[in-house]
Amino acid sequence: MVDTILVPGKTVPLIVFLVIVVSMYLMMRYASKGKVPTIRTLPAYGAITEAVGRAVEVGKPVHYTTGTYTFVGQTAGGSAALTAGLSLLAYISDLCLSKGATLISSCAYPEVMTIESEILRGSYLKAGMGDEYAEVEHLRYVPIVSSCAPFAAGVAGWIEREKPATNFLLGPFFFESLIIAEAGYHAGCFQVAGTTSAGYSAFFLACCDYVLIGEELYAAAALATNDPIQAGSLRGNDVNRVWIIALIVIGVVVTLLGMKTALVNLLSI
Amino acid sequence: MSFLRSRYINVAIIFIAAFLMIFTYFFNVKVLSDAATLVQTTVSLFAAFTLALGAMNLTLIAYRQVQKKAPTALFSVLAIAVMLMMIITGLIPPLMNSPQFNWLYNNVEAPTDSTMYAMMVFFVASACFRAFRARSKEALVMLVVGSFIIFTYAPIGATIWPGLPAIGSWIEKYPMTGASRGFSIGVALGGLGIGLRILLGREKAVTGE
Amino acid sequence: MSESKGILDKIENMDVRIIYILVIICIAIPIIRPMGLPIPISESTISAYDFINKLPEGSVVLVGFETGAAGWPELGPQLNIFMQHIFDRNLKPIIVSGNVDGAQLAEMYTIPKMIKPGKVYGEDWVNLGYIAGGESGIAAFASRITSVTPRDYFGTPVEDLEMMKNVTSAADFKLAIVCSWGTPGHADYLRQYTTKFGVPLIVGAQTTTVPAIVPFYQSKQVVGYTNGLRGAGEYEILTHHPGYAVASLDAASSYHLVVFVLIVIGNLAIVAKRFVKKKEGT
Amino acid sequence: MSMWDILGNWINAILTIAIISFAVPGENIFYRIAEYIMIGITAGYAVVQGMRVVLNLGISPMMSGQAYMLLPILLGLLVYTRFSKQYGYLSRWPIALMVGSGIGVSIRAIPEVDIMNQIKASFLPLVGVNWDVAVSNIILLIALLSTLFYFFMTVEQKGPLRQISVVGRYSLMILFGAYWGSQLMTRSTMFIGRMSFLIKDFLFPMLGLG
Repeated sequence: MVDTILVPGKTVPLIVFLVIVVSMYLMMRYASKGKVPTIRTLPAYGAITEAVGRAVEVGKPVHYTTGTYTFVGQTAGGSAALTAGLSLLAYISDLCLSKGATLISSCAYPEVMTIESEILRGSYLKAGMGDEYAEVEHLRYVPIVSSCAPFAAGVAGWIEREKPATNFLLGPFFFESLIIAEAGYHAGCFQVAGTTSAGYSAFFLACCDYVLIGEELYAAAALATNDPIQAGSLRGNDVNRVWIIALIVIGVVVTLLGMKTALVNLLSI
Repeated sequence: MSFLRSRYINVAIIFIAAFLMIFTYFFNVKVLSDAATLVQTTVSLFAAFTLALGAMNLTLIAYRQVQKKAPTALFSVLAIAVMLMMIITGLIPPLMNSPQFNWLYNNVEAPTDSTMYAMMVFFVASACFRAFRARSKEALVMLVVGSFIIFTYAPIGATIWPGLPAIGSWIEKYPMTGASRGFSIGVALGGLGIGLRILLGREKAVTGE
Repeated sequence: MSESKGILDKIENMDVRIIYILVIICIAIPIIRPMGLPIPISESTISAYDFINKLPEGSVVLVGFETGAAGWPELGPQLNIFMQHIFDRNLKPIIVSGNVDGAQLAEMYTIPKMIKPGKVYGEDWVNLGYIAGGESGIAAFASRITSVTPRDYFGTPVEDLEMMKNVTSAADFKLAIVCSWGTPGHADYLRQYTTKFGVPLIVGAQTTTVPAIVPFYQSKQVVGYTNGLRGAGEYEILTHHPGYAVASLDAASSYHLVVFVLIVIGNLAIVAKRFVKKKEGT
Repeated sequence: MSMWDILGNWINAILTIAIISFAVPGENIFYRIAEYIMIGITAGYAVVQGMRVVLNLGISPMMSGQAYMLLPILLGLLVYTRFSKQYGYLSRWPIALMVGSGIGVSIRAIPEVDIMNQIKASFLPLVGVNWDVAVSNIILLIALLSTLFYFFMTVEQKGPLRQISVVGRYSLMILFGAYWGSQLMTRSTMFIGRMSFLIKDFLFPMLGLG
């Protein structure tokens, strides 16, 4: 009975799926009960405050973008980075309002725009400046369809013209990353960037003052939101990493003993 | 009707849809598989509906700019005019296949899109000029690896010295593959974590307040 | 001393426009006057070529035109040469795209060039058009084709197409080829076609995504890949149809060379500056 | 060539040059015009594409007997309520379905594609192969394990752990260097496409050259 219901070859993936999900859930529960794990220090995260401070000094706006990604029909890694970027948007928007800097965010998809608009409005309400929020002024929406070219063109052009003091690029990115980051570099912006794509992290290393590489973006989001659940899920990642490392080492040892085929077959059930 | 505004409806919809997709991947249950396919068809349909949102927002922005007589109003009006041209020619039968539509696509959309993409050629060159400077040991590693890969991909590398692409391919096949695997396993774990948080309704950014 | 330092500073902080103009020149010259540098053929391209070459005639092959107009200069040559090889081998391609304009690009730029006389639409090849909904859409397409594409690109119901009579899901595909510049990309195809239905996958890659594809090729989840314009050029040579890709590769080479020279100059300036500083210090 | 073809070629070339002018000499009015044309035309294309999918996937099946397709169509229309203050929350429902299905579809395969298959591919032989392959495999494993280690986020990395993490950082630099090298090829290809058009399809015919 079970054989006919369970798709062949999916037993191990199902077990792995359950192991990861359950361990993460447990870590999140521990964290929400007060055992919040500490997150290691990230220089780029500390630079966010400095970046906003610089914008206040110069009296020019702060620009923020999560790039051209949306939740619909994209990869999980992308959704995760986008969610992290949105958490950081909330944090940075609060920071800007408390220090007196103007934040302008650019986005490319209507779903993301709706969410960002809610975040910004909430931030203004929290600071007691609910009346001052205007979607048209604080959110730049450059619609795109399949190619991020219009977004890249629109944002890079705007940065060249307005020359904001600070430019945040936090989220999942496509090739617009380099066009926007280069425009920011030449406009003299202080840039803090972070993404989960290896290729675009490399871009950011060349153009930006501080970079959050890969999972450091998730860690920064957890630090920013101060949310025990997010910290717990980071701990969950670490726990799973331990057995992944162990399994690789075991696999190498088993291969040394000449029993690789048996292990691979076992893991392919 | 205030319960309709509750975020728990969103969370419930997200959870059910995601559960269907995950369950039918691991298990064969005909009824649920059919339901999953129907949901996916519906998602495709919804995605098609959202495609028009961009145009609507653009129109709204243009309208407000004209009202305020903003300096960018003229540009926005130009964008709207072009947009209408594209829509009208697209609707001439055969749908999206009329010569007028293809002409616009071929001579306006395709060149602007691909030239913007092609602009990267400049930015990559100037950023490379900056990135590949041996300021630190880390940058030196990047510089050396990058140089070998440059000559692995460009045919000229083999003309200069056949060893160049050989070393480049080795880097790609061993140390880079290792680092790439480590990087992407981590990102994948993070993706699962965030997926779980969304399913549990713990990501207020996504599910709404 | 300070004079030489000034020059070095200038080199280090060169006006980017000089770089930009250099780039334009170094790409334009080989286009006007190609040099004909030899193109060594990579193992991954050969393995893709061999796989297609060994498929039995009449096999159904899914070809994903996952690109917009902007990605065309890199992915188009690969798609063109794949399609040409497919038609030469009398395989039956199904064209789809998760990008809004991919199917249109196929109709405008590939089919008119690569089609062989005697091939009939609906019997020898079909274009099922756009699949909305990203990876969800692909997953639905894989489990039942008509669930997301009930009609083809031209509006004909899929049931009425001769070739699609016995093709209902991804289980009927003998091969999937994807040329993608983002999402949906090789990862989505791997998850939905290869992992779920066991369809072998060939990737026509953008060079930038090759580092992400190599691990999958190493782990044998991808049977072969072509690396950007370079890969297209290699494939053109393998199939004895040298064309656009082969002719354009010289320009790519000269660009790489110029960038490399720039990098060297930038680093020499740094080293020289350090040297000057040291001398001033003593 | 017809008049339309010639006109098209000219527009094509002018727009291309207008956008390139963003790099040399810099931001200018022509670039700005091209920028807004690009934004407008993409939005227009999306509208027509959306209509076609709705027609094929929703309306025509509904007309040919699948009456239940009316429901998804009506729900899809809720997307547009976001412009209303009163009913804006309704637009969240279709988006929730898209988000849920998107997350489900993408995370369900992660354990297999991104984790297990990658682990299995890392069971590399260290003996019984040529020494160069063995050394290469060891290097791969070091890069893999140290990179994995680098991303331990909830552990403060001190002492010997710090050293592993440093190796991980260098491995990442190898990865980034490789990405940089690969960028040049893709990006030059794009530009070659545009230059080929400008030179071979526009300039040469105009000057009467082959």
